[in-house]
Amino acid sequence: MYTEKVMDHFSNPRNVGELKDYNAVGEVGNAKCGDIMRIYLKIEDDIIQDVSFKTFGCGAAIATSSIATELIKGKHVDEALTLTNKAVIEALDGLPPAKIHCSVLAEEAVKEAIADYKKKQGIIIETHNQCDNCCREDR
Amino acid sequence: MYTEKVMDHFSNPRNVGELKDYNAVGEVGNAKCGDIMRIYLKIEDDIIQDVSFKTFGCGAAIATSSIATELIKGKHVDEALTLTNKAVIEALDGLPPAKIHCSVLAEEAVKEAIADYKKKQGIIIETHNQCDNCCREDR
Amino acid sequence: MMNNKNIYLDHAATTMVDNKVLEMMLPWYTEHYGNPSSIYSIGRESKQVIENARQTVADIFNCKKSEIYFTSCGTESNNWALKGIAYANKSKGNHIITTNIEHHAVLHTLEYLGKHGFEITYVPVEKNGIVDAEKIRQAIKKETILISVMFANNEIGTIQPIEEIGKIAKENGVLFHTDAVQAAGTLTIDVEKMNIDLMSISAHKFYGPKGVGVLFVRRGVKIDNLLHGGGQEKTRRAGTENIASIVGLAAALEKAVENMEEYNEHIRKLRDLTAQEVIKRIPETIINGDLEKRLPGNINFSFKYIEGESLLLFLDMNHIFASSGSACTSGSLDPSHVLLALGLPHEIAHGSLRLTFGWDNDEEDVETVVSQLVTIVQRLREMSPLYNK
Amino acid sequence: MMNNKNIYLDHAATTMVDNKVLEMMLPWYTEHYGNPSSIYSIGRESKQVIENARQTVADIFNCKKSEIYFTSCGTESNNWALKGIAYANKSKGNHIITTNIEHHAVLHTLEYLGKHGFEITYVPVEKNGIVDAEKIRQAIKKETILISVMFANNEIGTIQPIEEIGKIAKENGVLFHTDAVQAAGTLTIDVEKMNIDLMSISAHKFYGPKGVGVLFVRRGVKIDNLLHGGGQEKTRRAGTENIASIVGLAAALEKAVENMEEYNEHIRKLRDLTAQEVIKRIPETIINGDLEKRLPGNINFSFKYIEGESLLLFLDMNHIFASSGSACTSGSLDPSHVLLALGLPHEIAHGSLRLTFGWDNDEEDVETVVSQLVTIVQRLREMSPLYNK
Ligand SMILES: Cc1ncc(COP(=O)(O)O)c(C=O)c1O
Ligand SMILES: Cc1ncc(COP(=O)(O)O)c(C=O)c1O
Repeated sequence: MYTEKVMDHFSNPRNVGELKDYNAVGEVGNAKCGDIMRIYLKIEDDIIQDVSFKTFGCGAAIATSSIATELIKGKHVDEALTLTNKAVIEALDGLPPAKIHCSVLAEEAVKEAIADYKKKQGIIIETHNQCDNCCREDR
Repeated sequence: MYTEKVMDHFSNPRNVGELKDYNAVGEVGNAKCGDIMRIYLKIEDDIIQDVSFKTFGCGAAIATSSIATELIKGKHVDEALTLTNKAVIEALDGLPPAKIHCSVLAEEAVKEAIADYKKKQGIIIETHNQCDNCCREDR
Repeated sequence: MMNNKNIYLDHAATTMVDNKVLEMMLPWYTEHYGNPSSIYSIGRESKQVIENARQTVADIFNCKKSEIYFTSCGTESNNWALKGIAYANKSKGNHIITTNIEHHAVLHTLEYLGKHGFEITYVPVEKNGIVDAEKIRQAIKKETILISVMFANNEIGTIQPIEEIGKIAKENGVLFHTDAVQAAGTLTIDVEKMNIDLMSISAHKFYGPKGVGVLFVRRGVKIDNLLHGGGQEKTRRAGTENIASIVGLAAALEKAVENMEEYNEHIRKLRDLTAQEVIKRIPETIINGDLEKRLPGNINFSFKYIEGESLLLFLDMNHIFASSGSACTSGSLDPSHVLLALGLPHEIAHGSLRLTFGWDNDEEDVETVVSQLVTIVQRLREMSPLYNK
Repeated sequence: MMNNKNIYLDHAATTMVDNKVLEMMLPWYTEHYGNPSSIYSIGRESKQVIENARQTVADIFNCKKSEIYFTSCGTESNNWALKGIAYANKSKGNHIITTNIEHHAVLHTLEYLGKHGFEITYVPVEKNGIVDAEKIRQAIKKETILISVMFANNEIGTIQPIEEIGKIAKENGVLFHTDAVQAAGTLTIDVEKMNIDLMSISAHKFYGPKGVGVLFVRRGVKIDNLLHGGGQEKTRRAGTENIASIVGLAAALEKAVENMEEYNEHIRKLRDLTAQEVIKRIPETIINGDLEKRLPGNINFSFKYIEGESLLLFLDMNHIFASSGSACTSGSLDPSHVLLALGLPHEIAHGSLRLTFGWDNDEEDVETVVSQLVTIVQRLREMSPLYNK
């Protein structure tokens, strides 16, 4: 069901844990949906020096978190802001349809974290977290 | 599905064909139901000297005709009139539920033939041939 | 003269499972038994083999893999198609068109729908057992939501004008279902070209296992589920997948299609020989149904003045296995609704014999059967009050 | 430390077919393939073996042979029971009572009926996953025609008070259906003593083949057909009989019942050991569902702060096959409705693991699984934003 790339990032996730000296953090998702993603950033001069994540979720949620941290590490925050869920999916060689939402989650977590950094600088950027309420109704 | 006795009477039916010198005949059933039974009798002094049958129908119809001829051969007509479908079934060691009607047919064919004989003597006996209209509705 | 070899001439009722097909099924019982809905490897393995089977079937009928649903039999496929379409499209209309020679799995389902607010038109077939497509067109009205016409008939083997009816259905915006249980594996079926929206098939008619079928549902067609439950078959047909049987269905269908030409030639030759000899040697015999537009392995006789069951019993005593009408109704008191639909009188409808040929038959079988028939028919006629030689 | 032997711990999802059972099935594919509805000898042979199977099943559940109907799976049995009773008894009432932990084959069928004029009451289970029979009684009203309560739950293994509910149903003149798919073969079931009117079972849960089930219907119960068509199963369930699978179902059930005590002891021992070790070695672990009134082979854990799918994937990478919730829904986004019914918060409901034991497991498996779990749970917790060690 998952590509090799997904399985690689799931079983050997990069940048796991809480950065000791992060200066921005973003969290999206909720327990009801079964996914919570938190991204920690250490930003210096608008450059993402270091990044890490903590995720409660399925294999795809862990893999998308992991790849997202790789994709933005060393980037300028404005470039990181352009990260799309499509890029996440492509970097993982694809995701099953039911797991697309995890890539959206990863994109949104990155954006939330950068918004947190910008906010501290007095800049407000809007984030639309579709995944905060994406669950199907319980039956 | 059929007992050995049924199969014996079906594959080696007794008294088949048209008696040369019959003096009474009875026919019951109809083509719609898929069974027609005709019994020929040669009666002398109220004693059934000889009997035969012709039957269009399933294995059970042939077997019940055959056994019925055996059961009444040599009997007084009034005794033959007491032949029941139950006796026919018993003599065959049983019939499948869907084929019970064949035993009724055999009983009725015998009665029709005897009624024919009695009529010629001026005696009217009533016969109720349930099987003349027993077919299920066509679908 | 007794015959001691078993001669099976009822391939339209069911076929033996091909040995190669069975071999392919076996590992999925004891070794690879994982539930395809599970995420672990032995479950994914099962899932994969089912998806491969689905692709095989889709390629054969020229449709998409996602349009193939596995069911438990032809009967389930027919029930699902008819009830599913009826209930899902009730707001559009309540009228369904069919013919008077469908299999009971269609007729009795429509009868049930008829009691639940639907109106059913039974278009009568012509004397040759084929429906006139124009009469189907004439039966269409504003409320019509579905046409259901079988691809080939199970008793008399007549092939219906499916492509014509498909065209008519399309022109009128009406859905078209065909019960192709007797056709699949023997006739070429292209759901695209023939404008078929729903199609039922069953594996045990083409040397696959019993208890597994397919319903093809064209993408976009609105259909209610028949079996509600787990998320199997893209949430359209619940129930843990019968992996081994699904593998068997696809393998058998693939093999049938590969050998179709050879098979049809083989059974057509035997069938034609039988027909010719029977007609020559047994007087007052009728062949039921069109001789040209007919399944290559099917022949259906009526021998005047005799009844079918007793004929079958005598054949059985001689190790010849055949049927009178369809298998489901042999042993019942009803004469075949198909033969009555041809306009045959009851006593002739009762005296029918269906022979359907398969891989395991040869010319020697034909000779045995014909000579047995000559004897048995004569014997039964002599017993019959309807016969005056 | 990698584990290289396959350890299957998902016997509630499906089981491998027992070798002896498969052996008994085989002749019915290629040698004795006659259609049971045919009157000739090889058809009668098939018919006979099906009737023998029916007798075997009837004896085990203490009912009459004529009350046993073969179906294509547990899902079909549930659909048939619920829709069949609902539509046949509509004139008496439109109210059906069930619980909130039924299998989807019951819940989704009732949901469908709910959209078609029926009123469904879902009686919530207690915190231990067992329904209070008194609450069922209280839910009965004038319009109630059916109570449907599963015998044992597929996720948490809790055994419901079937005999009590049967008594209540009888006292109130309401029909009683039980989905015994998880119970059959493991628990003793007496439909007479328990006042069960309808009961569903499925062979692949007790080492029989997939794609075959049973619906028990008490004599005299008014029920509509689900599959209309030929005259099979006394005209109540159409479709050519799946002879081999029916033989397999009866053989597997017979074997299961014969070895029931030994089997239950075997799986209970492994289950208890697992539970004990896990609780000892993994902190913040919850066992879901009652510990006493529970299937002997079932255990269901919630490991706080982690999500089930990633746990299953890591187990799978170590050749351990288990499930989170029911098989049909693993891979879906919904948390288990059963765990939510116990009152667990969502994040805990998402973190569940079901282990179900079988003949092929031993104590070594338990040690492997427990030590893997210790490692994996710790690892996932360290990744989790919910966990603060
Ligand atoms: C309690 C219960 N009911 C019904 C079913 C459905 O059975 P099947 O998969 O045979 O349709 C299952 C298993 O899948 C089950 O565990
Ligand atoms: C034309 C036709 N439709 C449907 C069926 C039913 O198929 P199954 O027996 O697999 O349910 C049959 C055969 O029995 C058939 O010949």
